[in-house]
Amino acid sequence: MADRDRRNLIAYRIAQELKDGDVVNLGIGLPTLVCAFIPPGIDITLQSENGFIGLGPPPAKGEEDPEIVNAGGQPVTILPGGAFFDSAESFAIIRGGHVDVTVLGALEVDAYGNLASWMVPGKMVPGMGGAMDLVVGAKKVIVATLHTTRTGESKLRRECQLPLTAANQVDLVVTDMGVFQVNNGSMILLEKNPEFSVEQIRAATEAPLEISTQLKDMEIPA
Amino acid sequence: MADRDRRNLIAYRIAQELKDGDVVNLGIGLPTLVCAFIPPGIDITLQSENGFIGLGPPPAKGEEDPEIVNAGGQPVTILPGGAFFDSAESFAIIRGGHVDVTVLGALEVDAYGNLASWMVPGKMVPGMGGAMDLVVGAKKVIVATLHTTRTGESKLRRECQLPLTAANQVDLVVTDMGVFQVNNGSMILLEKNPEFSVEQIRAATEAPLEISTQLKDMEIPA
Amino acid sequence: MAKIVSVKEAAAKITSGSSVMIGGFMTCGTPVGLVRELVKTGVGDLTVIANDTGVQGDGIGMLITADAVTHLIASHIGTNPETGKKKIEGTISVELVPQGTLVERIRCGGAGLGGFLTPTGVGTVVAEGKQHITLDGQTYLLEEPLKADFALIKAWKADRKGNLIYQKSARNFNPIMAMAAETVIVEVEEIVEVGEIDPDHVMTPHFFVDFIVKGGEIDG
Amino acid sequence: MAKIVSVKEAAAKITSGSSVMIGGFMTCGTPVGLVRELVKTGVGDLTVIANDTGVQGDGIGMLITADAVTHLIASHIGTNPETGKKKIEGTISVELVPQGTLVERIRCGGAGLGGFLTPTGVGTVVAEGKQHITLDGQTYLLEEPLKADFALIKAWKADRKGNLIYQKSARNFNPIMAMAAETVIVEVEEIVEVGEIDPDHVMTPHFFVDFIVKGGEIDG
Repeated sequence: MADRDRRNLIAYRIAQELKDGDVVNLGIGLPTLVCAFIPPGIDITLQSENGFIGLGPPPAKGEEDPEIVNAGGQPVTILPGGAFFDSAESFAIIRGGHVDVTVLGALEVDAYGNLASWMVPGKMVPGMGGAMDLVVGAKKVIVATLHTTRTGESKLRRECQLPLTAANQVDLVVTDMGVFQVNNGSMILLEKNPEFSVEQIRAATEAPLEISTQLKDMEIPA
Repeated sequence: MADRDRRNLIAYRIAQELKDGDVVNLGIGLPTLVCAFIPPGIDITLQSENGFIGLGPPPAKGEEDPEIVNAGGQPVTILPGGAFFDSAESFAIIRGGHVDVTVLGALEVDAYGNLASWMVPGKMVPGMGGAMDLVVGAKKVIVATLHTTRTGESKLRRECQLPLTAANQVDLVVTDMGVFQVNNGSMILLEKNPEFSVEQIRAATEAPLEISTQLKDMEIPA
Repeated sequence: MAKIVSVKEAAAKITSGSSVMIGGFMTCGTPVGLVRELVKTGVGDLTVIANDTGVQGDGIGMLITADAVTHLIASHIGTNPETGKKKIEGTISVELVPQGTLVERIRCGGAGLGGFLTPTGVGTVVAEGKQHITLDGQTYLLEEPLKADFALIKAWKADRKGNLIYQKSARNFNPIMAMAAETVIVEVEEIVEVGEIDPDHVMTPHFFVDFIVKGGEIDG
Repeated sequence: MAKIVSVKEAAAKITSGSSVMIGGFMTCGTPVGLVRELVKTGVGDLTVIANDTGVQGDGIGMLITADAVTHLIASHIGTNPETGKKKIEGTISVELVPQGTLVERIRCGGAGLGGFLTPTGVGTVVAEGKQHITLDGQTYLLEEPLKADFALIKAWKADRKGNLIYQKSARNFNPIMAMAAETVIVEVEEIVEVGEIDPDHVMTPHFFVDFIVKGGEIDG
């Protein structure tokens, strides 16, 4: 599977988790792709932690408004019915449990629902931005990540080694190999990419793995 | 002095304490009279704790807007340059020290700057409303009160007997007998109503009294 | 996405024994139509969280008269003598909270915070039984969040999604309460189409609002 | 009452060694004209409190390039590699704070609160050295207020008194910082007469603002 297809597979699958009326915060990078796959008839409100709801698609070239940017600082648009607010209200919304789903990437995620996503000591310390509040505050935390690092190591760890973004908050992990439910010390494989066998997935996963009795194949986006 | 003149004397004197640019909160009743005596050329912004600045005079009969009321629920107006906000912001303003002066009445005020203004156990428990926040938060707390109760007891006490609104917060007490600075265990008489002798004032004051070496007469409003 | 319902449907959602935040300051900004209808349902044993209880027979005062409230959290009850009378009789228990602390506790509940430290109330009866924390020589009370099953609020305008605008001093507790209750019902004067409200003017974003009721008049 | 001054006069008020809050999110809502002028003054040893340090050479990044900042409190520095470089070299000390905690600490400072309890950061390095308080079985960190000598903020419109309106996502930290600094300087695109702004649309009431600077353009 090409890198692009693997990313789309993850984004497509996560989009199926969203319910009509959900308020959703999508992290920068891979999670942003989820927008493209939201099923028809499902009305989702995207929250941008820098201060608005109703985040719309990027503007046409030349129509950028420098005062409408997403949490990555990129020009975006606001949809009808959207609303701007200040950062204190934005994080009151986030921490207060008013965001139904947050989707974000990971450096590591473990079998206890711990997430590491914001620093590699001695190497990269960009800062946590709004991630710590999002992961603690959102009702449902979904991690969107490729299953392994570029060097082939599992990102689904027994226990995170990197500094945490938050402890025990992750509900679901969606990778290019499968869909995993965090289960207090193990990860339950709910769905798998039909390209891989359970054995291949087990070999690529450091976290203790359980296999759902209802294991099924992930749907591949058209 | 008629009751009305005594109240005007107090209000007039307090108005002289206000400085150009001050944000001021005036309590219900006697403190409200202060408005009428603000010296010309002094621009004061009145804050109403139910949610706005720029409180103006009562509207003409028939022109009341039920959505513009003061903290006593009475119809008022808003002046040009005023602004509405919610109650959380209103009390952020108050507690955060952004109100320069608060003027409020008292059941008792004592030589330690303690104020009792919100309840008489077993008799009257209206609640503190915004008074506790105002007295703690305002930069300067001025008590406006008649010197004695209807039965002739001193309201300027050695120590308050009634439940407190706040401890050690009162800066200045203005009564119909004089102007008193709170001084950690005593009250310093700064100015006196020329109708009374120092001895008369001392006799009417339970709090330990010191007399300022610069004692002068209060100015009587025209 | 908020749902537009009749005042009857809205009031029927509140069950006896519920906790209910009600916006307004002495009836200004109180959803009077909702409160009136709520009284008609005969609901009882309510815990009401509000700045005050309006005046006798109006605003939240209607619920007091109807004996629908058994517990009240408020900053002021002096404008409605009936509340004081029922407090003394023992039919209503009243927790008096400084106004700034009350609204901040509600904000705290809505904002997912566990509490806050305030200098307000230190050295008064309000401090009794509360944890005191001293930082940099200043003593504060630890105040805890307030949440409720329902918030009944009043706005000026809603769009069909539920984005709200309040007007003038009727804003007061309303936008804060909208964040702190499980189910939020708003009474508005006007409902407009989605897109008619400038996103910079929205005071309560739509997802906080569950039900919209079109009220008849300004009840000041 | 705010005073209208030139950008030069405004920038000259900030002295070396000051703490300065600066609004904006990756230059959106940053008072770029003020920051540019501040760099020209040659001021140094600043403690900057801001969400981020913009990008290299723009927004707050200009102060980083100029070595004007010795201490930084921010939630994110990843968009300006120069900040990370100077952090590693040891010329800037950086305190990273979760964005929600950062803005709430600023609000806390402006609102006269002594601190707040947040679940954010529990079990992470952010919790190190902080007081933990458990209420109803949930553990929180006690976070303390932030204040500053100056706040440099960006608004869309001011009236001559200093009432402010922000626009779109350029609002972000600006209204919160306006409450938490000793001296508040705002850069605006437009100055209008008193009375031209609807009191319901004011986002920062005038008394928070000390100086108004008319900026040239939208610096996005």
